[in-house]
Amino acid sequence: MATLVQAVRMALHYGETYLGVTDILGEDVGPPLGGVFTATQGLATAWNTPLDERGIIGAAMGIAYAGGRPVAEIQFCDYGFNTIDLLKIAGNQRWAGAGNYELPLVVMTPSGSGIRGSLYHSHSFESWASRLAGWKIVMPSNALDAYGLMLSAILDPNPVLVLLPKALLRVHGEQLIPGEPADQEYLKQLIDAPLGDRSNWQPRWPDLDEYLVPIGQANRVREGTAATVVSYGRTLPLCVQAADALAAAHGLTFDVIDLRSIFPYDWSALSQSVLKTGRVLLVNEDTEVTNFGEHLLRRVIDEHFYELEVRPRVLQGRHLPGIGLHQTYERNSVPQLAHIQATLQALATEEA
Amino acid sequence: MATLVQAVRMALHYGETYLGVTDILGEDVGPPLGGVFTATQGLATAWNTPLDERGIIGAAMGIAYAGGRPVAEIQFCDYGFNTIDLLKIAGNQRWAGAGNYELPLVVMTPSGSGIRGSLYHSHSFESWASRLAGWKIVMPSNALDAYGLMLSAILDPNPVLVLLPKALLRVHGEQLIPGEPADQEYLKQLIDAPLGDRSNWQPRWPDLDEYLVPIGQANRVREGTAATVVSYGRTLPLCVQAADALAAAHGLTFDVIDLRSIFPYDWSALSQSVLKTGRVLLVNEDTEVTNFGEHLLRRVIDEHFYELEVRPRVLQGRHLPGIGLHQTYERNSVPQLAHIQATLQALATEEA
Amino acid sequence: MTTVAEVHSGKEALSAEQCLAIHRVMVRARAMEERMIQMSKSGEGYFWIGGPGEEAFNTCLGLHIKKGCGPDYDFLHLHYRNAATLLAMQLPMLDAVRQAALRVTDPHSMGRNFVGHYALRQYNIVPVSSPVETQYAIAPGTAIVQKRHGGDGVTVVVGGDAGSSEGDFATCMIWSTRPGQELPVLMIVMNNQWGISTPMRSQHSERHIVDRGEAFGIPAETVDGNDPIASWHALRRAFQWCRRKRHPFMLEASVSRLHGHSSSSGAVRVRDEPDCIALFEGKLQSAGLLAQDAIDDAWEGAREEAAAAVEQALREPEPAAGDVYRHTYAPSGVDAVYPDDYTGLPE
Amino acid sequence: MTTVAEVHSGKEALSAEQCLAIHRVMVRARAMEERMIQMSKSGEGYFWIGGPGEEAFNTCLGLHIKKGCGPDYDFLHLHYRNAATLLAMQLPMLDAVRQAALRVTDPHSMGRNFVGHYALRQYNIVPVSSPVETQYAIAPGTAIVQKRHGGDGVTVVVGGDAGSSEGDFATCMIWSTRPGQELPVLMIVMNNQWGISTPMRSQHSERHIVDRGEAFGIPAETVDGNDPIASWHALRRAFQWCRRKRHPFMLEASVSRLHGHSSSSGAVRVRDEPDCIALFEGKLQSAGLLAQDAIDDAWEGAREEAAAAVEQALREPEPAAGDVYRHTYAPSGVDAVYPDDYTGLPE
Ligand SMILES: Cc1ncc(C[n+]2csc(CCOP(=O)(O)OP(=O)(O)O)c2C)c(N)n1
Ligand SMILES: Cc1ncc(C[n+]2csc(CCOP(=O)(O)OP(=O)(O)O)c2C)c(N)n1
Ligand SMILES: [Mg+2]
Ligand SMILES: [Mg+2]
Repeated sequence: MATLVQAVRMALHYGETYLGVTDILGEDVGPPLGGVFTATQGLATAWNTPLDERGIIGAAMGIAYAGGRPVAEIQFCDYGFNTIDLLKIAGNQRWAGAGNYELPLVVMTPSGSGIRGSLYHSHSFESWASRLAGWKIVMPSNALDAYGLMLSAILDPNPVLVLLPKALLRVHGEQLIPGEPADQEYLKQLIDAPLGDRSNWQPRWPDLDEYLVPIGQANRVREGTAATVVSYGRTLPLCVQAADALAAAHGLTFDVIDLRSIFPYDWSALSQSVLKTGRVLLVNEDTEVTNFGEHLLRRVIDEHFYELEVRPRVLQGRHLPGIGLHQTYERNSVPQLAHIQATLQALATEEA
Repeated sequence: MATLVQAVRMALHYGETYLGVTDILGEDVGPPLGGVFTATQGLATAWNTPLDERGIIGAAMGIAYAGGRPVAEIQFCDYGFNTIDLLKIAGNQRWAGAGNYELPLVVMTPSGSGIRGSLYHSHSFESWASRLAGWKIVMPSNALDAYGLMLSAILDPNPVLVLLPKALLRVHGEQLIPGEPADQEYLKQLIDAPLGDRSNWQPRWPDLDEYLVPIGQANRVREGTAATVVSYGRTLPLCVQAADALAAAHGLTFDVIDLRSIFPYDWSALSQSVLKTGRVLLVNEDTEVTNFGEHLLRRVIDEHFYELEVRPRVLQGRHLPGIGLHQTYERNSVPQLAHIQATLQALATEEA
Repeated sequence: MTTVAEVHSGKEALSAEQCLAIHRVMVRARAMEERMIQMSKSGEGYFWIGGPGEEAFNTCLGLHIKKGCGPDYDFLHLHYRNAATLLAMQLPMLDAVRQAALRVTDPHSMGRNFVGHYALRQYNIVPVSSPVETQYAIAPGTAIVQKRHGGDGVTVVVGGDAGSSEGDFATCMIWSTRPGQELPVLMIVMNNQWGISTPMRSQHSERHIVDRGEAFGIPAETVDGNDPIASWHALRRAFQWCRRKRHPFMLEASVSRLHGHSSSSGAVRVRDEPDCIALFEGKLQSAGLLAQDAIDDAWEGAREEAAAAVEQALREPEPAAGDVYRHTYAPSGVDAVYPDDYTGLPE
Repeated sequence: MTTVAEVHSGKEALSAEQCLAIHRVMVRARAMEERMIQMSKSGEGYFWIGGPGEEAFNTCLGLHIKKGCGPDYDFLHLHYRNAATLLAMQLPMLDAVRQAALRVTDPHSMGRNFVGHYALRQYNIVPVSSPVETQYAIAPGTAIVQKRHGGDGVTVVVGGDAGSSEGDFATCMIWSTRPGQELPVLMIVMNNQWGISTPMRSQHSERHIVDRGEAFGIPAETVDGNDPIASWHALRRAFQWCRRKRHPFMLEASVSRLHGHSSSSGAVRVRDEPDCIALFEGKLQSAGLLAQDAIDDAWEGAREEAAAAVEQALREPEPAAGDVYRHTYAPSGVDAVYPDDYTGLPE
């Protein structure tokens, strides 16, 4: 099965072949490198930009205004903080401009911790991004979703931010992308650029099919009754692991919801599950002061306060200036499996 | 009594005279204008910068590194979104740099709606700012607090962001600033620059005294039992009005807490009041997805879920790309007195 | 009176017909701005910002625009003083006035944005946004599409002198001169010597702002923006370069700021800066092209047009509470929550 | 062997003693970097980024620094390839290695930041931060204080060629040349022709990056950064200008990138770029200043020093869970919640 980053690459290939993508632009996204995470290797419309994030977002906006369909990459979300004014304009231009323009702009960027990235390759971006009204924000946790969300992002005529969980980029999917060859070594031969000289290399793309994950649609990846756990990105598989471990050890079963879309989020999936279980844990690794998980909690309180059996829980990253390089810092800054499992167990077993 | 903006000006004068402020810098802060809101008229160390917010924050950081004590103004917080990477660096440099440097930097900026500012003179900034670990964020709602918080901001050796509620800048205080003449017309003559030619004008500063509002200390401005309401900035006086109206009409009394510090916030004041009343309303006008009020709610849920008598409430601005110029937009985008009063009444009268 | 075939300014000349056409737009623009200033004070409108003092250059700019929708035509990334440009492009005064009057019929912003914040997809006018200079970061994008598309469409980007301090000005130069990827971007700086209250000369050491293009090999001109004939020709050369060479060009126009920065600073008429309309009328009169009564007629007509537009706009509906969310999102077939537009938090 | 008094490079020369001192620092820096690359592969460290190929220039830079704390001394706003500069300033190799080894004893970052991300208040080295070019926006601030303070302290800011695309590079030029407020800023561009995988020439049309200073009246030089003698003199002139004139100067050094961008791209030794140390050793040998065995000794000594530093660092403690919050805040007498340091969410 493809890795998450291969899935992104195949989606971009599908996008430039069938969905009108005109430009895949960013620092080092063109040949020879094809992106620091290989997400853009071998793509026909990928080109290198100057080292200027403001220029990247600005140019992509201009391309979209003029009828192109750009996918812009910010090399690491950590380097996007000088563009927030432009992201705001991208998000408000249609509203401010009385609906004159559509802005079919996709921005993709690796987000989150887990690659020992020190301060500036470990940032989470979803809480910041969720504040950008006019944008849609998605974050896959597996290869197939990455493919399906990327295609939807491309098709959507509004600005869509695709956050790619750094820690999961090299994780292989468990489901085939439609058209993907079953043999992952073979896929690698087809679409991964070789080490060394690449000047004569051409990718051989598999014959891919359209597969859409609608924006705003969560995925219930485990079903259960003891409690609801909602997550996305790096912490999603940890939640699954924790739920599976608790099922095996204690027979506790959980609704595990992969949110996939940060905004719009799938309130009805979340709401229905909470109504069923009466218990909820929200997990993400972004910093804990003014965190998107706290928004979800607010919705839960607003609408289901009286249906909750026990105190709802939120697990988030600590309010810290950064994530330090030494593993001790990282392990004590963002939720780990053990934290999630302990919290989930306490949530499920607390007396109502 | 001084207006809020006069209080800021007097604090800056006190700061440059007694507390070592070396530079008050920003667009149009120097003579002849002294700031688009007059906050920096007549100050000895105020100077005009190029129209470059990144340069303003960057230069202020450099000044602070080199031992100066700068107060930088961003003309409107709406124009600070291209500096968030620099604000992040200001917030993380000490942590990342193993405590090598202090960074005694004050940034002040008008924030919030209420002056019919259309999209780009109506933004709130506190939810964004609260995510900047390493910073302290304060927001006064009256002249005396503005004076006291500004002096604390100047004295604190860490970066402090002072958010000035645009809507309240011209509101006169109810308490005298120590050293302020009682006659507000006289004060005006002393420290407000005249209209027209100002080339020979010099302010005559009253003999001011130090007055500190500690960072992280809230102010309970009304005491009561029916519920707790927590706010700051423009919506704080509205909460007071609503509480007073409900007291007069229905005999309902409220703890009204002026948070004053966004971060660190005064958790103990909030917590004690919630434990007393069992009912809480959090009010601010920033947009409602991933809002600082939702963080406060999360703390309430984390620590007092089982002590709550009824569902806690949050009133915030709508998740919108901007606040439109026409009053209909503004009135329907951010909490108004009527919303606050109705919510407060419902909160206080809901059966437990 | 005698008529002449053309009017001279230095070594350059423009046909009488063209001069009269330019004059007419300039007067209409001024009359409209003056009426809008009044609106901002009378309560018919609210805030005012605009371009009195920039009419000569901005009118000529509008007359050079290849007007239309899509990459075959020019793209405009304007700032908030370009009213004359829109009038020169034959856009109705009424639409600008609707914005000043905060009407829901305002085609640029539905009464949401300040006056002068245009947005018209039909004519490639991308939304004017208040944060100064961001348009310079966006402009290369439309030019990338134009260059690739072929044809002679140009991307025009306009900003002030003070705004050139923002990094986005440099971004535009760099992105427009990538080797082999040069872009047809016409970078215009309207130098009125002020950023609100701050004199340009107190902050900038460049002799001309457009001198900064030299290191990037961008040809540049400076022009007296109070002189429509000089402006016309400078723009003609600049557009020609961009249209044919498909490379960038920089143009700096010195202009006046006749009503101060905006209504926030009172919008009072200043007396110590040249008025491009008075100057041009003097020239046209000396050339025997325009008699005083024709001038008076032009002004009267323009003022009537402005008054009628205001009257009309004020009869039109204001935004309603239900309009608050409109046009947040374009309809999307792949969005399960907002297939049409934003409707409040997800349900 | 015979000894000469000085070594020539073109028309310039440097004393034998100075050359040997420079050579020694260059070799120590290279040996340290090579050992750190090994650490990044062996698990003794983790990520590596650094300056092999920049030793000639960076050593000379360090030797020109007026070293100390506060505005009387030079301020350094560096990027992540300045190891040789720190060694030239006589800072111990051990401290750099501690950072590479992620030790809590790392004085620059307590094992938090990548190697090469220095911070030393004692020597006016402001914290190196990963986002490229932000140092150019910050640098004018230290120079403002220096200029006002008097004396001859200079603000030095260093970045790469690709990074000059960020607007902050322009910010630095503008803020350093405000009329009457010119600042003693030495802007250094280390031009290795690459930004990660992207050739400079594919994105930039400027003949020299420092040509951009001309419009602001900033004098500039370009220099062969592989030549320590040329670099020495270029730096001497640049510092002299800044120290005495209290105005900015720009210096662009062409340098090599001998181990690629970082350990992320493998950090393998490239063979097609000049090696400043080999070149300098050749020159010193031809001048009869350095015999092969002296060279060998220098390398051996440097490698031993690096090995000892690594051994020492690895014996030192790693960060503990309790260190996570340390040094978030400086102690404050006016903070009711965090009088000392951050301790977690307010209680
Ligand atoms: C990024 C940003 N910062 C600050 C402002 C506030 N502001 C509006 S106009 C202006 C001055 C602009 O001067 P200039 O660029 O010369 O244009 P002019 O108004 O003179 O035409 C300022 C500071 C803004 N709109 N955007
Ligand atoms: C703002 C920002 N964007 C992207 C990066 C990722 N990045 C690290 S180094 C680098 C290339 C820098 O090239 P250059 O400025 O020439 O310096 P060099 O590494 O060649 O010395 C990039 C893109 C970053 N650190 N900061
Ligand atoms: Mg101007
Ligand atoms: Mg480089």
